[in-house]
Amino acid sequence: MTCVPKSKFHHPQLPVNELGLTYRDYEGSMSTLCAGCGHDSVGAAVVQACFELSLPAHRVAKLSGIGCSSKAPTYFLGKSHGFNSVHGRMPSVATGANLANRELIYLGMSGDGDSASIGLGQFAHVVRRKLNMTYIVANNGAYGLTKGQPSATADRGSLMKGGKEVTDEGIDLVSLALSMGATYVARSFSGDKEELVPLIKGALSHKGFAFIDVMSPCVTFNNHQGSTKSYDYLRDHMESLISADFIPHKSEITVQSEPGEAQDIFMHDGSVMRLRAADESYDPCSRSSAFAAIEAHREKGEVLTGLLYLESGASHLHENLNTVDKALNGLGYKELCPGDEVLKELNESFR
Amino acid sequence: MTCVPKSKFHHPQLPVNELGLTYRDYEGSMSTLCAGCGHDSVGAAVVQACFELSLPAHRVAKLSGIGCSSKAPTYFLGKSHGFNSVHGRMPSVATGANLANRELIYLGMSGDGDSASIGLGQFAHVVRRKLNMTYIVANNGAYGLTKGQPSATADRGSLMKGGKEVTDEGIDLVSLALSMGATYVARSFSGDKEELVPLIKGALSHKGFAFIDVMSPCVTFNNHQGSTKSYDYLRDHMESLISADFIPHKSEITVQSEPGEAQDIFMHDGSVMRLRAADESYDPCSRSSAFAAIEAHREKGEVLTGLLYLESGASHLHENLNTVDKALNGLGYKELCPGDEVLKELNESFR
Amino acid sequence: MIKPIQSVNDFVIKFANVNGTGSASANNLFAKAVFNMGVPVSPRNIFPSNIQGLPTWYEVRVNQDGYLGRRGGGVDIVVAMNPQSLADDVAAVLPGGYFIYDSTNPLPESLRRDDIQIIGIPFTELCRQQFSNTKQRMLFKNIAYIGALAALLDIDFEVFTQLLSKQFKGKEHLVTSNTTALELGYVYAKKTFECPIGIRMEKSDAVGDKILVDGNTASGLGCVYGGATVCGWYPITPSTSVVESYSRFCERMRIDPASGKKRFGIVQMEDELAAIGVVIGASWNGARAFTATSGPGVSLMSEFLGLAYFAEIPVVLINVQRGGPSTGMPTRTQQSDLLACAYASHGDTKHVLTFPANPKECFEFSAESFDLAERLQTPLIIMSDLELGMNDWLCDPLEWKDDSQFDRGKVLHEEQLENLKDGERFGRYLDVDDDGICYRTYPGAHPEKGAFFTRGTSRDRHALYTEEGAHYVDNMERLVKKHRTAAKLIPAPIINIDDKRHKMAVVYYGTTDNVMAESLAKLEKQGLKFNSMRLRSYPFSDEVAEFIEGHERLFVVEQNRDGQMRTLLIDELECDPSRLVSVLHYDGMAIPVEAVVGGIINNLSAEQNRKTGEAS
Amino acid sequence: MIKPIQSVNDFVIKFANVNGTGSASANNLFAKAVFNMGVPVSPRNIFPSNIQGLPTWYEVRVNQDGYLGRRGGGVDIVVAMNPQSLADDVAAVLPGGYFIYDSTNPLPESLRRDDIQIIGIPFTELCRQQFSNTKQRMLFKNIAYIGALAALLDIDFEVFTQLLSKQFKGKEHLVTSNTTALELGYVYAKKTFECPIGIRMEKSDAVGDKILVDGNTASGLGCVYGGATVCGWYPITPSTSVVESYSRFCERMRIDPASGKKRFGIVQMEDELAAIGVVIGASWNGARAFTATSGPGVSLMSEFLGLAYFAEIPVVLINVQRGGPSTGMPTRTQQSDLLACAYASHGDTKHVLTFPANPKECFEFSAESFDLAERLQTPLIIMSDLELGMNDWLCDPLEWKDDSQFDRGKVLHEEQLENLKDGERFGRYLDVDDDGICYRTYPGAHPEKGAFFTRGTSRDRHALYTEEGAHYVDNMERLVKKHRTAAKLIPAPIINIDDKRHKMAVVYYGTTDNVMAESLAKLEKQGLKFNSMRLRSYPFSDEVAEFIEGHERLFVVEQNRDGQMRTLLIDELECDPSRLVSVLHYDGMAIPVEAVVGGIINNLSAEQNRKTGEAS
Ligand SMILES: Cc1ncc(C[n+]2csc(CCOP(=O)(O)OP(=O)(O)O)c2C)c(N)n1
Ligand SMILES: Cc1ncc(C[n+]2csc(CCOP(=O)(O)OP(=O)(O)O)c2C)c(N)n1
Ligand code: SF4
Ligand code: SF4
Ligand SMILES: [Mg+2]
Ligand SMILES: [Mg+2]
Repeated sequence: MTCVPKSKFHHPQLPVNELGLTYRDYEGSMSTLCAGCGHDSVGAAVVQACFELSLPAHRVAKLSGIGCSSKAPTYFLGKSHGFNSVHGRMPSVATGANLANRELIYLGMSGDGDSASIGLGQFAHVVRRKLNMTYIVANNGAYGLTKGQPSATADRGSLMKGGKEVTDEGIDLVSLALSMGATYVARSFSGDKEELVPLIKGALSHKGFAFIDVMSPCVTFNNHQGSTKSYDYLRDHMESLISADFIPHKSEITVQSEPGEAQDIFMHDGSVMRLRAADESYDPCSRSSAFAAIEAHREKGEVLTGLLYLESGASHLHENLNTVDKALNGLGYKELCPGDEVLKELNESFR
Repeated sequence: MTCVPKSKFHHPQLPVNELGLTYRDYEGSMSTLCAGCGHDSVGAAVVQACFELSLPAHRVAKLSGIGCSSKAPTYFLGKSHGFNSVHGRMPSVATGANLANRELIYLGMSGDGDSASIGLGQFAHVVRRKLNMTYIVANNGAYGLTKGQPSATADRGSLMKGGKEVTDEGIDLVSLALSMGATYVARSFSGDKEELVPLIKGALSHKGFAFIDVMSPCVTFNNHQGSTKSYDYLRDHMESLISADFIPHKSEITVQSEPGEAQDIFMHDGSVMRLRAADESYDPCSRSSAFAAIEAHREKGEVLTGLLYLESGASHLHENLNTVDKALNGLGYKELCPGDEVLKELNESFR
Repeated sequence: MIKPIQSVNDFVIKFANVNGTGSASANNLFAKAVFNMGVPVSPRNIFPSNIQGLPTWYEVRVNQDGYLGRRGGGVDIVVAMNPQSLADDVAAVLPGGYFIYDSTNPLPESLRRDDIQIIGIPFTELCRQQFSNTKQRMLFKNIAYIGALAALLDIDFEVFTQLLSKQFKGKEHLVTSNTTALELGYVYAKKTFECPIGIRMEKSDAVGDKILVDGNTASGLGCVYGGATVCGWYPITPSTSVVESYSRFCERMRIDPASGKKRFGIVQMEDELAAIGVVIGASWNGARAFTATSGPGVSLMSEFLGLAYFAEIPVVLINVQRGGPSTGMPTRTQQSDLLACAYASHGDTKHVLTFPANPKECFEFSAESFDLAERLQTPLIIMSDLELGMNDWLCDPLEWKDDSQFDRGKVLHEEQLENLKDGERFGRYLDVDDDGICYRTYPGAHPEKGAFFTRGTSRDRHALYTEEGAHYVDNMERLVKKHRTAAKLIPAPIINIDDKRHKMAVVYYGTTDNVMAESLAKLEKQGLKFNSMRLRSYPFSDEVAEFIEGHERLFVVEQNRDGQMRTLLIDELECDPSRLVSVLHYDGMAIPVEAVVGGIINNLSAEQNRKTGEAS
Repeated sequence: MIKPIQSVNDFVIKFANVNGTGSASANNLFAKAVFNMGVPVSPRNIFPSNIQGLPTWYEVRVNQDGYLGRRGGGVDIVVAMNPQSLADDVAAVLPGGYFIYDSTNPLPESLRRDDIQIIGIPFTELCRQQFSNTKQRMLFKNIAYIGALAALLDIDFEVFTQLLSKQFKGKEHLVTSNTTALELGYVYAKKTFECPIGIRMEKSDAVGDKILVDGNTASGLGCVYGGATVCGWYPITPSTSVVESYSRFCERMRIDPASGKKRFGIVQMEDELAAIGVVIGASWNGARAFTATSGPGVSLMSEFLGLAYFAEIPVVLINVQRGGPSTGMPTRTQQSDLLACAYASHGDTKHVLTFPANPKECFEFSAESFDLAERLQTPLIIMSDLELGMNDWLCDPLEWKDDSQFDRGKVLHEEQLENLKDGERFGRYLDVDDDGICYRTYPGAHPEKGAFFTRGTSRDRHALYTEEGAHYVDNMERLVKKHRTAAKLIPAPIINIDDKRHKMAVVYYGTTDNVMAESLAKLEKQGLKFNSMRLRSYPFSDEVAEFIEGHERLFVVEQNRDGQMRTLLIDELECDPSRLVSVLHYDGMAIPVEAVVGGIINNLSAEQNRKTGEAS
């Protein structure tokens, strides 16, 4: 691709990024979500992350399923193609899209109903195939769009609107992603932009399957007392374990962090995730360390946030399949069609 | 139910159980599986377990999906009703069946393709709903019936017939069942009847969701070198951690086991699972202990077997729903239809 | 200056609101008031696929003659409370009609029309003065405009106060505050405008003992009365409230008095595949079970529907249709799933469908469907739609015969199995009665006899697996026979023979019923007379075939693009397509009278032109 | 004593084996030998849904005239190697036919028949003596009976040795051991029986340059030639080998020479929903993608098919049909998914179908389907079946025009977008060319222009979400227009006008082609002449309509129970059903000649009787 986004005329006071674009250039159409919905904050964090990363928005493909959360991509990155597919099946569509063109950045946005209820199978399988994408679940423990039923991430023992207690075991998507082989696993809170934006930046820069479980309260149907997905509950029970800073490739990494103080992990493009663990014994590069910490906090009723696991340099689907470096959708007739000579030989072998 | 199985005339030398039935009475029609298929051994273990438990076979409902493993129920318990449903969706059928009649014993038999590939979602969700059933996966890491493709439990790095290496992350169903809230979790090997039979007996006696992952080699398509699901590989890499004895309710429990030596866990019907851990630090009543041990052995390339986790007395779906004690399918018109008087009142409320 | 519309008990009023602002209960209060004045009323919610902040409308037709379908065209009165949609709302008023708006903000000059009556009332301002709390201010604004309407349309204020006391029984402060809000609007209107306006209400007795209820509530209730004990479901608009209603009524009527435990089990499953899996498992095991869904759910259920058809397991599926294909128009209505349901799943399959046309039929068809599905041992799909399911309909009171019994179909229980004579062998797929329906047994019934393996693969009459072609064909032919048996058992068409000599007829089904009487009356005024038939089920009975045979031209009125019922009629009855003329309306709104009348007249005059053309 | 059957190059032989015992390659060797003698041959595998130990048959028709469909009725020769099925196998032999069996164990007296020639050869014993290793003994038993047949039928032994050297090139020891086994049977037969028997083979040139290949291999190859780069799939009989073939050919022909990397991506997904999801994602993103499945997979794909229809995304789906409904008869053939595919998914949907009738068409239709699907931006379903997909067919050699190009349909790339004039605004759903097909853009094409949101919900011409009825209808009507455009682009019917004056015609499609020439010839012998039309696609073109219009009675021959193509014809062409007569065969085996001939004659004589009855 030769074209890069052109900087447009803009208000002189708005800050611009390396592409000469403003924050505005990364926005989408006006949100139709409820005022205060966590998903809009997640969208805003995506906008900020892309703006700060100076991503050419049109090189991002947004994919989603069905739900309020899955509508959200309409409201950010208006210059990206988007695909609002069917309920719970975004992972397979993303797999196909990614196979077709490995050169774009794939950003999946889904809900807890979409990914943990109807879509659990597709979610688990896209992780184990290690698709190179960023997968965000805006997790509110409920079905917003169909008016408040519990989703599969609703915690056992918590109360739904109307007072009904959840009796099924709640699914922890972060643990699931870890056990299925995700190579970048984070959890955060829509209300905490400070934490969330760097996590998104890291995920978008990660080569491999990056998963972010964002607690994103549904103000209309699941923000009451007794819910474990309300703003209040989350503010009280979040435990930020590993804070992450994203340091872009181009910026000189002046101060190398001291061991023990922070850990620098290099991404494939040379940028760095600088991680600081609240608990020194925590090793963000160890899956079992992550499991144990998540489980321990869960038992205490706490919600562990931050970048919980990062494996840099792992292979992803295209590498496993050993596909050509060029986008498959860019191959031409000559490269694809073996022609009549070959067919003649084949005919012979069929005799 | 007033009827009990009648003992039939049988060969005088065949041993009979408490119902006066022989092992033969628990068999099904002739197997059409390949000679040597692990699934037939699993079936034989089921027959033996039911025979030894003196279960009235007609009170067992057999449910399965599609696959060689899902065909297997035809070949055991010929006096039970069976339901060979559709591929990967047995759990929902079992859920409905169980809701309809809580008085029967539900035995699900599935394959790794059926439960971990197409059926992963339904599998995970039936676990988290804590359906009172025994769920056996005859796990061969491949699709037998469609001639040997890898299933989702095929281990990463192992080789399929023909030499292709598996690149997707393999799913460990035991860990998944644990994390989804199963209350009886075991793993075993079709080649090890000693271990398997008591595990099945315990599972059938357990109230709640009992899962047994049985490594059950496919002699035709996945029994070669490089496979981690071959007879040879399994014999070499099985680590039996917790051996279990099932002590039926009626037999006097004469010797109470010494602490440290074995652990007795009482089942809801008064029978006992007597567990002996190879590693003393292992606590079969702790989920995290189970997770850690499974993970540790997995990293070593070993397959941990035995009764890995048991939680007795946990509530199951009917209890969570608070349904009546009687089978719903036995409720009559009087108990179900509110009648015209009530309708008259309702009409009034619609005015 | 156009003369203001004058009418009594005959108008259409439309409320324009923002969703999530609490207008629903106020609007509902209005409809209830009309109903309580004894005047036929039909309210319609027109809502977006969204939770909060977008335009939503509530259209109410008031009609003394009981014509309650959509009239089509503009409306007589608009109550405009949503600045976003103001322009559209002004445009919707018929010449001579009335436009009531919140004059706290002035109406933009550009929107003014000379040909309508514009009535500004500062609802926001009135509420700001009256109430201190912001939430109250927002909510009571809605009640205030209802109060204003009471004055403008001359609705008995008493009716409202009675309704409020009924609604807020035991919460007196709410009765008081709501009444205050009502009065706010009432008093302002009364003192500011000449009341009533040209359109007004009068007490009447045209409602009789009818009730006002939505179809989904009635369907859920029908499942309770029909004896359903198991429900697996997955939320989807517009079917969700079927299960909510079933659940609510069960909690009231199905609690075991001794133990306080439940005589039902409802499980919200992870998706629609699982939901219908539950129904199949439960039915196989002898419980009455159902699920409710809408388009996308039906598509997802299609593999399982094929299993139930072939393994012959009763299934009750309530399909509340919405606008398709795909996610389509989730909050709009259509009758476009007929082919997807009749032919659901691969292979040669044909499923039984019923078409309720009003809440009473929703209740009855739901209740009866368990008898039918168990009798026929096959899926039965009740084809409701959003228009019927989610709107309040005026309909006859629900009835139940207390001497009813459930017909559990052909089941051999323990005793019958025990009594099988020597040499008599139970065969699950033996066509003993020559009607294509065989005897089944429940799991656990008998220790020695009656057990069999249920499967989706081909099998012989004794349920044993076989790949033998003859067995397979034998079985498939029996299924055809069963399909014919079904035609005799399922709800008969409602046939209206106006005159035996009529050569033309209309054929319709489901919610189209709502506009049919009025449409036929209008056509009759133009000298066009028809016999009519309302189809209530598929496959079609002999009666349907005879009706079709008996007419030269039949207009098949449907709310879909492709004339799907017409396809079924032709396919099943082998009638000449040229005699069946489609009249279609499928924009997502319920079919209006004008679509039926216009559709038929256009067709006839096109024909006329053709003939004249030919002749000349 | 019945006279033994005498014939040259015209017989049906059936091999009865146990599956999993290595008989397949031996049987295949026999078919190849016939082929190499220049005689038309059609082998059919009749196998159980099981891996090992059950009866399996291989039926080979040899016919000098090139009539290669199933003849129906009994067979001329049986080679019985399976004790389990001995009784059935004896019964299958036509009077005067030959029964060859393994006489190591004696044939039970009860099975002996007087009216056939019984030929016992102790294959097991022969191999026991010859080979020491058990596995070899089992395998070579199969080769030995082929050797015996060489003698009995007078097949040139040379042909076999050539075939063996070709097959085992480089593994000389295998050539030797196989030849030994062949000779074992050959010599024994030669010295024990009078050779040849009444049925024998002669070299011929009736095969020409034809090839012998199965449909799935050809389909997979077609996908390579058609430029497919992405395949998501899930194993299911009988479609699995389509993807296996695609994969095998890709590994040979699609490796980037410089890097050794792959110009294709095949992913075995977790189920069929995911498989078609991959296709939709890849196609949306500008790659050519396909999947292959069978009945249950089609049902599972139906929600996604609706999305692709409505969001207008190309999909190539190869449906290798098997016996339905449900799991049905997984290893048997049928044409019973037509309605499930044509109307797949809820709402008003209509999908494009093509019907290949031989491997060459499998190749061509697969290759072309990518052009068509991309041109039409909609799902295209290739309706193959097990009979075609999994059996070797004699067919014309595959051809490719080297000056071909892919037609990628209407896509605006970066440059075109860049060059859009001021005021020109890209609209994804603008019907610029008035053919119902709009322009699309690929993700990432241009930084500023051309991005849009793809969705399954209603939207306006610029792809913006809307619930406005008028926009919805506008879009749905355009889709109808596109459906009409499709009829002009997809494969035309093959029409054979024997005589313009014929009033009767046969209409058929897919594998029924295989029996049609022979059936028509037989009918002609009885004085019955027909024009004929082989349908190759749906929706139907004007040509199809004209053909139907042009005949008074049309026999529609199908391999399903419900006459599904007939339903589509009536629905789409509005023709009078009474003119279309179904001739059906659906027991899971490919339709035999006798079913066509018998079906038509029965219908005509029933008619005759009716007429006579009426007259009397
Ligand atoms: C097949 C199907 N089933 C059901 C629905 C109805 N539906 C739409 S969104 C949704 C749940 C969404 O929940 P979640 O993914 O958590 O998103 P949220 O609205 O909470 O952000 C459901 C059940 C649908 N669109 N499609
Ligand atoms: C919907 C559907 N897709 C695909 C198939 C084909 N199929 C039958 S069995 C099977 C896999 C079975 O694998 P597994 O469950 O591991 O059983 P195994 O044969 O290995 O015991 C598949 C893919 C099917 N029957 N239905
Ligand atoms: S309903 Fe809940 S999830 Fe949906 S937009 Fe509103 S707050 Fe957000
Ligand atoms: S193919 Fe494999 S799984 Fe199937 S029966 Fe044979 S050995 Fe068992
Ligand atoms: Mg949610
Ligand atoms: Mg398997």
